Amino acid sequence: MNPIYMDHAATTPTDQRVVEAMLPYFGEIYGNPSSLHGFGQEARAAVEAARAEIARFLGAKPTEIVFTSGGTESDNFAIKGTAWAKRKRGNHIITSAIEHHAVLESCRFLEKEGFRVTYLPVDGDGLVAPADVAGAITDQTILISIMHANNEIGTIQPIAEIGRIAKEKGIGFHTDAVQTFGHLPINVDELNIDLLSASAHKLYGPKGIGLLYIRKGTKLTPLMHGGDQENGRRASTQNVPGIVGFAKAAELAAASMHEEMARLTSLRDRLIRGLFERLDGIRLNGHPTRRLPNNINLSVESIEGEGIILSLDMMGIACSTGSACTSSSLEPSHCLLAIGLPHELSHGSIRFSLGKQTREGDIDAVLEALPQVVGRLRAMSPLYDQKNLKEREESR
Amino acid sequence: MNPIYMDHAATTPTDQRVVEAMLPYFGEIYGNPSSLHGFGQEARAAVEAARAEIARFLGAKPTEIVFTSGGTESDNFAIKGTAWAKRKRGNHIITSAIEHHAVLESCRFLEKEGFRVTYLPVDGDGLVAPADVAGAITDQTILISIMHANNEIGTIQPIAEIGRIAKEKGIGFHTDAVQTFGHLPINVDELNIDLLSASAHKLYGPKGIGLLYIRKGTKLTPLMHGGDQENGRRASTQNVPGIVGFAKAAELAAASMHEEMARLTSLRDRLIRGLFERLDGIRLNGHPTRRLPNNINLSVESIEGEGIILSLDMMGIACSTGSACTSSSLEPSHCLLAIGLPHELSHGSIRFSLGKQTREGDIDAVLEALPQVVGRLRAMSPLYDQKNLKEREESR
Amino acid sequence: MSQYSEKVMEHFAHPRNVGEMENPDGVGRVGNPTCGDIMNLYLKVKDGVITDATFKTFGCGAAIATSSMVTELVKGKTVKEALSISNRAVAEALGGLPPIKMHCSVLAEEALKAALDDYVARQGKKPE
Amino acid sequence: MSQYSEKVMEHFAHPRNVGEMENPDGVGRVGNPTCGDIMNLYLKVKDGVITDATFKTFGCGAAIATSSMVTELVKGKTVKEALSISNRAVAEALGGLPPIKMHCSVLAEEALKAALDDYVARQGKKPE
Ligand SMILES: Cc1ncc(COP(=O)(O)O)c(C=O)c1O
Ligand SMILES: Cc1ncc(COP(=O)(O)O)c(C=O)c1O
Repeated sequence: MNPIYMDHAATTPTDQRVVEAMLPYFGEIYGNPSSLHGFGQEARAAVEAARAEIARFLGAKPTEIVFTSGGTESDNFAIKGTAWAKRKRGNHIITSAIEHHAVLESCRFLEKEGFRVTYLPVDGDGLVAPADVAGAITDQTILISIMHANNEIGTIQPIAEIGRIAKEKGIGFHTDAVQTFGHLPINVDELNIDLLSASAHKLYGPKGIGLLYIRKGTKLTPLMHGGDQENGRRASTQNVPGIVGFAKAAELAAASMHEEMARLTSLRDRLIRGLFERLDGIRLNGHPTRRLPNNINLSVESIEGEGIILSLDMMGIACSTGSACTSSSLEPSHCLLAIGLPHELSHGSIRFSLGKQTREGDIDAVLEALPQVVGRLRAMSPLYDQKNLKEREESR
Repeated sequence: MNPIYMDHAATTPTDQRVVEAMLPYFGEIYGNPSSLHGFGQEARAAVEAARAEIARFLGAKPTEIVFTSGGTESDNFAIKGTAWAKRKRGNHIITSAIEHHAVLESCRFLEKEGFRVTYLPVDGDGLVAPADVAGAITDQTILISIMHANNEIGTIQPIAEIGRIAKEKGIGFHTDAVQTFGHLPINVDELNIDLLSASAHKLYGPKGIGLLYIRKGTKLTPLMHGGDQENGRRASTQNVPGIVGFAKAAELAAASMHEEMARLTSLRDRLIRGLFERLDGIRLNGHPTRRLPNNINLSVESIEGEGIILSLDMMGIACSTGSACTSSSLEPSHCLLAIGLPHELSHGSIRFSLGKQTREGDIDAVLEALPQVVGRLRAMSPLYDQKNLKEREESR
Repeated sequence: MSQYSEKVMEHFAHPRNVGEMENPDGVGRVGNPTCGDIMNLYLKVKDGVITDATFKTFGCGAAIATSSMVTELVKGKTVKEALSISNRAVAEALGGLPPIKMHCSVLAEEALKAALDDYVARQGKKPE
Repeated sequence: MSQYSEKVMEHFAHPRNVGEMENPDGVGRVGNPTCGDIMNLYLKVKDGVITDATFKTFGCGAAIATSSMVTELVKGKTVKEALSISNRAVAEALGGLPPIKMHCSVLAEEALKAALDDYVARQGKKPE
């Protein structure tokens, strides 16, 4: 059996057409876009064409797109950049408890620098309440940062409403769209977004390239100081092949987005339904319908997530315990704790994230494999015994 | 005639062998190195092998290498990271007037945050005096940052001596080795380096990937907050193809470095000699012998650099006015002003930087082309007249 | 392929001595679900020698592998010998553990100590 | 290929009317070597109409192209018409300039104004 990759939320394979679009920019059109000569200006033209392509995709102007090294840099840039630029205006930032670490750790860093951060709670489905955002605003608030969709549990936030609130109050609104850019339609004007983070490797583009959309007029101190690339907003020699690849990936995403959303939603729901038919003691984390078309996040009672991942991996199925960047950490997911899961259940969570290559047969393979794995691990688990015992006692 | 690329200090073409080493990591071994499953662990193995290769090249330990998005990020990380981490110990940084903008602008940002920065002057050849470094140290000094070799004028700094001074005083020493990594031998222990920046695209590797060497025990606050990648020192999904390509580029550089140094030095000196034979009113900027083997930086009296670049470009020869990242700026080079050039001469400077593909014939082509170009532009220049007039008057 | 050694993966895939024991002579229960690891270790002891050991574990791959390994290591050892089995010994027997997973070997050592303590305590109470 | 329009490159490669003029009726000298641009503009005027214009310029590609263009634009114009030639007009005639180079067109306008002022001043002094 070919291995089945169900971890597209962690990263995606680079599409062959993207690789081909990039290739000429390594050895042939290799100039530095800042150089005046032909080699440089040819590279510059490619970068500017890519910028225009991506801007169109977001309903933005080309000058509002700044290329970065990935989602993390974009998040750091948006948050710290706003903080440094607007510290005279205020020192308060509003975000949510289930943001990506790139947002949360940037906020924690700023707390040490004297900023105040409100981490809004979420409900049991992982939703931020727009009313909570409105309620948290003070005259010191300089930024609201709420992600578009969560990378672990897939919940899609009401960012249009949050954006409207931010706009009414004249506060900058940042959204981490790393999980949605290329997967869900996004128009920065309709959603009232001032700052938006995206990362190419989540949409079949290359790793190491991302972007920050910066609405015209938004003040931001650079994170990368140096040369005057990217209109003076982000120094460093531009990653020309990466930028070209990112634009190609966005172009491909745009062409198939609506079709792919429908296809993945149906595969997703088939997997969820099938698992609930075959397994007891499981829980779907995240919102039942307002969720990413490709995301299934489950808690499995009485067993630990890593054991499931390893067992499935031995059977040729790749999935994850949550976000890839905390896979090596011992902490239970901050996101699962925030939706109210007890530690025990949050330790037993797994995420399947589907992608372009996922077919029905892959779903069926998981439906076959997971119950075996869960059965084997539960047989080893002292918690499963206890639970059964208790239930047996209670039913007496 | 094939175009002649003489701007390797701005960027280099990616070596075909590097591209080939990278290719499998786009569409095949595409996992996220942080993922527990096989896809992820295979990618992780590639990243760790690359790290070991590069560490060996520097005489460092693999855990001391942190991959970044390029030289600019490495410089920002080293300087701001030290500042944030050691602000309780002191607030003083020593650097030179001819550092790359990535260093200088990071320092200027920190000045706004209450740090004090000493910008050491250089002599007419662009050398920093180690005694000046020693003299600038105060009990508040937390970092000395002096580049290994200058990107514009090619002067190689006495960093072993500066490193020794830093070590004696227990102060961290950072060197921007973006222009030397892969071109000159570097051993971090012999040179007493605590922090070293490098960027792959300067040594026939891909754009968008760099590294910071961080000596074990060196305290540094992350620039990129988020996940726990790179040992918690630099968050963000690793750029696996970029990292693999960087290591391949370093491997290739190591194999041919000494040979290439000799070859380029001889081509460089042939070009310098030839130009002085053919042109009056020119000046070689930078140290006559302690300079990068591939760097020729000239000032041409009475004409402006951009006109030379454009004219040579029309004749198929690509060179630059200085650093690529300021090619679009109107300011004369801070570096040329620092070595004492009058504004007028610094406006008329051009840089040829040779590389792997440069052959004698290319040198001869420049020797043929440049005098024509200079002649044409001087014929248009009111300064050239005045000068000649003055000389004629004086000789009367 | 994995962050784990082959030996760890082998013990994780085919753990030895899984299960609760009927009438054990010593039981050690350590960990709690909050920290993500629970290990129950059961010992059978005859004439001061451990004749059988089984486990039930809730935890990551390393927790399961160390549980399996510790049951293998103690069998045939005297109680005194078993007391000197350190977490490092368990980790080494598995061909090493990633640093972040060393705590699992500590848990295994603690479970063993707890089971041996329990055995000694029961001996004290038992009429000779 | 370049940051410049084709027209700019064409004027840079083949600048019109280069050189100092013998017995000009008006001369404008603007800029200085510190700022990186010097433009000298020479005019020949007959019966209030500019019959010839030449330049000498130290500066970037855009400075040379705008110098060339401005000499072309003024030829055949009356002094009054020439006075209304703006920097934008010069830039537009070149198919536009990059924003960072617009100052070159300003310099060209200034050189022209200076040359025309010089012409007017000389006229005033000349015995009629
Ligand atoms: C929601 C979210 N934000 C930010 C990131 C960081 O992106 P990158 O790894 O490209 O830096 C990720 C993925 O890793 C993500 O899922
Ligand atoms: C000396 C020096 N430092 C830093 C940099 C910045 O490197 P990068 O463009 O890869 O960010 C460069 C080149 O651009 C350089 O020459």
